Amino acid sequence: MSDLRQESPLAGFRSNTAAGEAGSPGVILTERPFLGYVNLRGDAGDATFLAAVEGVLRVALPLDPNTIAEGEDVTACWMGPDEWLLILPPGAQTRALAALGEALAAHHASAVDTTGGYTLVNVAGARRRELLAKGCTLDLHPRSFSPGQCAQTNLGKAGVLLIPRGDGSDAQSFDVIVRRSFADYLGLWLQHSAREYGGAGAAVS
Amino acid sequence: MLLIECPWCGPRDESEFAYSGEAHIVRPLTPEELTDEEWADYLFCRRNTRGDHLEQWCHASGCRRYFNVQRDTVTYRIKSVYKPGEPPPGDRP
Amino acid sequence: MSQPHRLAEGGRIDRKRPLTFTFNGRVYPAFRGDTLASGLLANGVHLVARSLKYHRPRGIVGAGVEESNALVQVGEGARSLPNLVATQVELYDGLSARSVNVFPSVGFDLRAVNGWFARLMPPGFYYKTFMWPAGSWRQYEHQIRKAAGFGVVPTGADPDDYDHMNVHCDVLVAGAGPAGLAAALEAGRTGARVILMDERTEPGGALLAGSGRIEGLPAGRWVNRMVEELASLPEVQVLARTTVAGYYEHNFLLALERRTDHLAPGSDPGPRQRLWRIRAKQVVLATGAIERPLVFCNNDRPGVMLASGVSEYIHRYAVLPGSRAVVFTNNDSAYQTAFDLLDAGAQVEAIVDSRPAGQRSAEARERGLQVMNRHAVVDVRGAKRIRGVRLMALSADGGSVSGKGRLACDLLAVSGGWSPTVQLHAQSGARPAYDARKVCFVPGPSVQAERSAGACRGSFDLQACLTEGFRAGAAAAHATGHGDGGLSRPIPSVEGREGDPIQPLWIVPAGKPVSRVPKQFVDPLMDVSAADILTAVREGYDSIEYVKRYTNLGMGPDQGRLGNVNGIAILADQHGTDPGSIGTTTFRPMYTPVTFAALSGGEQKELFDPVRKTAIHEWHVEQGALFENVGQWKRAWYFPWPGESLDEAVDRECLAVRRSVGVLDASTLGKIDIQGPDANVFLNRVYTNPFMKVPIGRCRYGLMLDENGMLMDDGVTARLGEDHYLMHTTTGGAAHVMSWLELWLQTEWPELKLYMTSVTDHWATVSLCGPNSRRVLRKLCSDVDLSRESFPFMAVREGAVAGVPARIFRISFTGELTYEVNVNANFGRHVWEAVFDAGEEYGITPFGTEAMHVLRAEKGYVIVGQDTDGSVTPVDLGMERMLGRKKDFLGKRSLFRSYLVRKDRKQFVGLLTEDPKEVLPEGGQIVDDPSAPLPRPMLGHVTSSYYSAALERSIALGLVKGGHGRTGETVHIQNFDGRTIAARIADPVFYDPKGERQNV
Amino acid sequence: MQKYSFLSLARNALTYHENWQRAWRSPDPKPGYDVVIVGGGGHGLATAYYLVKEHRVGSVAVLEKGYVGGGNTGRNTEIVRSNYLWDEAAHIYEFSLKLWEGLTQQINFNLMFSQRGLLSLGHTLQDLRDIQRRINANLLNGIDSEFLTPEQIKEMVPAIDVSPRARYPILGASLQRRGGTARHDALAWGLARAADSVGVDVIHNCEVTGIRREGGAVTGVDTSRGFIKAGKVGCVTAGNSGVLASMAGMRLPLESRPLQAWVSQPLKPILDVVVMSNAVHAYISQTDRGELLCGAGVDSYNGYGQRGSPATLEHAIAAIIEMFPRFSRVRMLRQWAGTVDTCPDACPIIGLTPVKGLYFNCGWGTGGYKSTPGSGWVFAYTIAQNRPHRLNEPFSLERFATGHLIDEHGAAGVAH
Ligand SMILES: Cc1cc2nc3c(=O)[nH]c(=O)nc-3n(C[C@H](O)[C@H](O)[C@H](O)COP(=O)(O)OP(=O)(O)OC[C@H]3O[C@@H](n4cnc5c(N)ncnc54)[C@H](O)[C@@H]3O)c2cc1C
Ligand SMILES: NC(=O)c1ccc[n+]([C@@H]2O[C@H](COP(=O)([O-])OP(=O)(O)OC[C@H]3O[C@@H](n4cnc5c(N)ncnc54)[C@H](O)[C@@H]3O)[C@@H](O)[C@H]2O)c1
Ligand SMILES: Cc1cc2nc3c(=O)[nH]c(=O)nc-3n(C[C@H](O)[C@H](O)[C@H](O)COP(=O)(O)O)c2cc1C
Ligand SMILES: [Zn+2]
Repeated sequence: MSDLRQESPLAGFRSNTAAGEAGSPGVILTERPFLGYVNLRGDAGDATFLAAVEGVLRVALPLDPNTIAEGEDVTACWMGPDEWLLILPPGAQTRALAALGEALAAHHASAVDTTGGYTLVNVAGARRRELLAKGCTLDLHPRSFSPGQCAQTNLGKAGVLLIPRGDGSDAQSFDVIVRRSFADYLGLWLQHSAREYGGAGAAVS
Repeated sequence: MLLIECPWCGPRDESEFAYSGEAHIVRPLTPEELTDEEWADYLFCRRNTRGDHLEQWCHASGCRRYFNVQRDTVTYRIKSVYKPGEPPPGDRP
Repeated sequence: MSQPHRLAEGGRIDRKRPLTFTFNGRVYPAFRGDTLASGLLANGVHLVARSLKYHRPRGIVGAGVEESNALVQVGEGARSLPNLVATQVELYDGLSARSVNVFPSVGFDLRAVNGWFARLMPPGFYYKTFMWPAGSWRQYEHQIRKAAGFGVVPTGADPDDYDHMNVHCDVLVAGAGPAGLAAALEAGRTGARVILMDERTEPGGALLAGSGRIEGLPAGRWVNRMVEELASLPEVQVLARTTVAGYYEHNFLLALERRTDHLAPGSDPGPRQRLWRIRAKQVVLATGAIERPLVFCNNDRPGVMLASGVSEYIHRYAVLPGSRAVVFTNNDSAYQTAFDLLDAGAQVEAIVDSRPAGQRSAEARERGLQVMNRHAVVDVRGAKRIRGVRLMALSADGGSVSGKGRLACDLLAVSGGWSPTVQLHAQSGARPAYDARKVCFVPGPSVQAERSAGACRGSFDLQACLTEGFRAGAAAAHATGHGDGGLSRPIPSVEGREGDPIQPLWIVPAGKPVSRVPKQFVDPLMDVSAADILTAVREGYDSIEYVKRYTNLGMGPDQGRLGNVNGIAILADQHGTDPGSIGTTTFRPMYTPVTFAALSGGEQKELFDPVRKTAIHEWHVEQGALFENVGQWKRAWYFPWPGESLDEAVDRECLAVRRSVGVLDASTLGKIDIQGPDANVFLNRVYTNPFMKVPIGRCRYGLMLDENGMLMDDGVTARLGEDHYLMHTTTGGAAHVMSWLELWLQTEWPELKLYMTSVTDHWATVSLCGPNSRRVLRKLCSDVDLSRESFPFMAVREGAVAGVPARIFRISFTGELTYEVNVNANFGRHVWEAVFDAGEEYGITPFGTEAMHVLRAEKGYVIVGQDTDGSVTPVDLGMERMLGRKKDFLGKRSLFRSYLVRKDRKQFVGLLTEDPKEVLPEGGQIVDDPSAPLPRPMLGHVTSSYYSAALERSIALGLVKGGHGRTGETVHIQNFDGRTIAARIADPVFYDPKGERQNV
Repeated sequence: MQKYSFLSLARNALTYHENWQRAWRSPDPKPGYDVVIVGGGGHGLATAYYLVKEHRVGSVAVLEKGYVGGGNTGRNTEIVRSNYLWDEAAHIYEFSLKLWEGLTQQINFNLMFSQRGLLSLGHTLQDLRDIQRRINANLLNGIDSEFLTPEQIKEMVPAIDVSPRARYPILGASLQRRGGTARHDALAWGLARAADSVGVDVIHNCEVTGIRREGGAVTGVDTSRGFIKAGKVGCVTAGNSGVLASMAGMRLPLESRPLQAWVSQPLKPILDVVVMSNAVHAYISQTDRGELLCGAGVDSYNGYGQRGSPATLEHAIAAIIEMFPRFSRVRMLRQWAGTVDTCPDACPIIGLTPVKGLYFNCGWGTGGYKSTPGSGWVFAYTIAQNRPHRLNEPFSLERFATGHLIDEHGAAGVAH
């Protein structure tokens, strides 16, 4: 399948805007397309479910709201009291789904492939927080939002999952995960909002 | 602009939530046994409280959970939030 | 170039940066740091505007936000700005401004004739006349409207950007005068996150407009020191040119930052204005106070200014607004203005003080000034600029006057006391209270996490402002868990003296009844005089809310900042009570006007609402498709060939589907993955038809009702595994259906075991329709047996299509053999293109939503939202068979109410015109008797109507009263374009009624 | 009643306006009345006026808890029209519009009823179908209604943007030329004066705190100024109707929501028709003083605070700029809100209740200003005759049990 042509959700956005102006001083936007995404549901109060999942992912699911757990090849994000989003390297979702399906066969749980439904844009640069604050009502200050956490919220008019990245408490960048159909809008929004932070504007690279 | 405390995610801006009407409206178990009037009462009639209102919200842009809020509809002050299935705070007429 | 009224030294202007600006076509010199008002005054220009109603000449009254006369239009064209206040317009080189609402010029304004008829225009005069002849108001209105308004709307779309900035803090401090600076610093020192905002160019507040000293330093230097320390605190943010404009629930505030208005247009790449959306744990209001004018005859003449304004022009801008001045006051603060004038070289003719002699008058006399105690200015002379004042002696109670006197002057500095800016406090939901000793409204008990400090709390003495400021900062920070609530350092001391109390003086008596003397303005901007208030009271409009609405007091662009308290007090006098028992009107956002675009965040056009696109969208664009908005989605509407019309393209697309193969991008359909042992129970409750026993690998069409029994959504649900289903919803209904289902699951049936996941975005859906679709798909898919026998209609299979794992559904909205191929959307375009390559030999044709609508109409399939409108039940649609009899489902009970079981409800039917070429108008109303008198009984309307190329005739669907029993009857369709068309009621399934074509 | 005219103005000018009479008296409540109307908004005042004028009811009082016209009557966006979709709604609104057309003269108070025309814009193909359906229904109901193409819209409203660049381009509109605006305060005051002139006691600062009943029939109301006896009580309290209903032990199919409006600073004339867009939830007109008067869709959650959410406001402003890019730099002067009583079908409830002698007129939600005279007329009839007028029969409480809702949401969207 790897030889088949995949197209990133931001392809259309890129073809309509001048790409290549990324890396503007204030903000750097980078798309990480084609990652694997699995939506996992199950009973957080059921230790056997948690153990089964941990057996597959080799990392315990985060149980505290709005936190993440990082395994070797997976980031598990808390999405709800019985819901997690697993972010995997490109293509890895197939095996993960199969393994989860097997491990959870005896549980009331669901693991759903949503790989085609998302893309991820990493927002870095000195003005990253201001950029996001233009369209996000979350408190992004390091005192209240730092690596290890995640949050579903709105950015502009799109729902997103935000993940602060980096080490220490001051996130060096933020992963913004958005539904595919909103990616184009989000690209525009980011570009529009980043305009003042450098050159003719940031483009998603 | 309300700051609503999702029982799971903590305080978040109003814009992340969807209002979903008065809380504790229980669907009758045997609708077919109700008169048209009783059914209409369930469907449409509301306390529409001026003051402490028990209402349902959904953290739509967040964890997608529905929960209950006790909010003063005059001052908009939120007195408490509680999960579905939990009893409402205080005495209720 | 000379600026005759510019002082040789001083001020906070940058004399090294001279500039020129244009006002009413004339070019004037000024300096960077000037406002339009100070620039004009420096050049001796006082007459800048005309009033709204009488077009009286008006000058500059104050130096800041309190200005309520000098409205101007700045700039021309698309960048023009209406109704700016001259004191708030910072000059840049080349700025051009003009007076508004004047014709032909501010100096000679023809509409000033209105003034002659002022007697005929008491408050509310328009309610009493312009009534005849009946129905003629439009003509009067036409004339009246011409005179309305101040500035003009820009001539084109806005070239500038705007944005929002969401911000959280522990302590928000509004106002950076001494109190605000102190509060911000004290809070900042605790490590709390602090934001300090001030609407002016730089922090300092009243300190920059006076000559005081703090801790031995000149006030300006002290301010610099504070600002430096604030800048050194990492968690403190200071914003200038930022007005806190709105205070909402839950300590949410809006503030407008004017980022570039002080710069020449286009010189800054960022947004012109930014709306700060602030969520503060604690708020400190330190917004200062505004001086009140005094109410005497002709008090609106150019040259009559607020005393504090005069001082501010001298200190801040080094401008001397007049050379011969009279100062008129009822309190101490204006004495400083007299001294400032004197020090700046003006001649001070007299201080006219309504009070008996006191400490301040003694001090003034020591300085050689003439002080006229127990006197009042009752009138002024001069129209476009004052030439002098008329004086009279006041009785001890201030209620009457006697004697006569005159003084010549070109400047009258007045002070009627101070009004704390309690606006934000009041907006927070609190009620200001009247303080009789201070003669002003002060903040009442707080209802949000908010406190006031300094002059906005009625503390007019600098020492008190500082003390309150530091304490408020410490307390606010402490309330957020920072610091211990105590002060970090001693409060700086300032020298001060005790003064004499203010004496209320609400209307300066003029020896005759108020109604008979020249106008004594209370709200000059709206041309409201003291006599107007009395007239209103007389007519029974005697509460403050009536007075406001009847006279327009406080309804103008300044929202009564200048005049309201005087108006309230005058009303109180009439009722023989005090202003406190009258109360204020409701203070509402905005504190000062806020640009529409800033409020909207500049999110226009494609940012107004997200455009949702499918994975195949770009392909459609490349093919020249036209798009239709469906919810937030863009869906390909049709794919015209060059020169083709909509109808031609749709006919071609439809025929391709009927005859060979067409392809539709159906990715926008909502898709919900449902898993769990109770999934079938759940589906069985939310759909009208039975869902307990759908075989694995098979699909079932379902109808979803709201609890009121009306059709809400429909779609096909497939059973993928033992406990695994995939629900399809309509494109527009997807989000609503998802939250509807979650609502029931989470709140009503939490015991049901199932999980729902939206997978709409994950799947790209390529729908191959038409007799050749199997042949095309077979070329791309080898691991699924596509034959009718092993993959029948309403079945689902998994396999690889063009090398990509796919789910294939044999469901159809067109009535043709159809395969809906779903693949991971990252491969959507790949598969789509592969399908086209494979279908080339069959003339494979992309089709859009329009053709899809025609094809489904040929089959009589409803579109929820087009053929239904929230008042249609499945029974109305002729779908009783879809109603499970042995089970309950959402909405079921409603279907049995008396109105819903009636036989004459509007029912879904087909409509066929006599003339097969004639296409009925959608939205046409259906009647039995097209010539019955109006109101003419209507039977229903045409919901869908097309020309069917396959049937070679027009077809239509509609809702008709009792329609199910009227098949074959003729009805008439009437349309606003004058057409009346006869049509026969028919079965809604026009094409392949047995459904054979999809089942091959 | 002192007659208002240009002459009376001139005469009073000669005496410096010192001799005007009160527009209406300010009486203290009497111990009892034949009919007590609760709520001194337009509907309550009109009801009282017609009760005396048309039905010769002996003694009538209007009890208002605040000041007359301080409820939604005094805070709405003044839109008057009758182009409703469903017959039942169209008939009552058209009846009302006809009353408007003569009301200024009848009550001798200039209501500044300006039939400057009202455009409802369509932005999607489905909007257009709905608009055309409504136009056709209007015409057959005898209500003037026209369809305008984008070009015709542009010609009528030069400031509007009909280009396809908009996110939701304007594809067409319906126009009701007889629609327009009328001055809100004038309506409240004119009706108060008219009611007063026929003998109604218009009593402000008198809050009803209880509804007394005996044997299933109303006996009077408790108020902040004491008990007032009444044979019949008509409640016309808009956003507070739920509160009044609970005083009588009832629950109504209502939710009280904030509805927001705002004005810009006064500007020179730029917009001479009313423009509404249901799809983007905003509407706008320009007042005779020059402010752009704008309104939003109803807020999403219950509230009695007469304050709205900035979120709703921001969206509505963006929508206005979408339609009128030239208004981008215009500045908002003041925003406010009213509390509207919304019914599930966006139509009012006018009629009898299970309590004898108790009547309710409510549920006008976001759109009852325009219906004020008509609503007063039929409600007066209903109270006087103890049965509904033919025009308000469909708007009884029973419709919620029978299912005969009149769903104006369906094709008319928000119903201002
Ligand atoms: C922002 C906004 C915009 C609107 N725009 C339009 C529009 O453009 N066109 C349109 O047709 N409609 C519009 N409406 C709706 C319209 O304003 C109302 O439907 C209409 O004014 C209702 O009139 P009313 O007399 O029933 O209510 P109100 O004017 O609200 O009168 C009810 C009165 O009852 C009083 N009251 C309440 N409780 C008590 C009590 N216990 N005792 C005594 N008195 C009490 C209240 O103080 C109030 O004065 C709008 C509404 C709002 C809020
Ligand atoms: N002598 C008198 O009678 C008298 C009267 C009043 C004030 N004063 C003097 O004035 C000073 C008062 O100090 P203070 O700090 O209380 O007030 P201030 O007037 O010095 O400062 C208030 C600041 O708040 C800003 N502001 C107001 N509203 C705002 C808003 N909505 N958003 C953002 N900024 C806003 C103003 O631009 C100003 O800079 C003292 O020096 C006092 O002695 C004297
Ligand atoms: C049609 C209309 C026009 C208005 N125009 C203005 C205006 O020009 N200036 C103003 O300050 N307020 C204006 N208002 C708003 C009122 O000041 C006030 O906010 C509103 O009546 C609600 O009352 P409240 O704010 O006292 O609660 C207007 C209100 C309406 C209904
Ligand atoms: Zn949550």
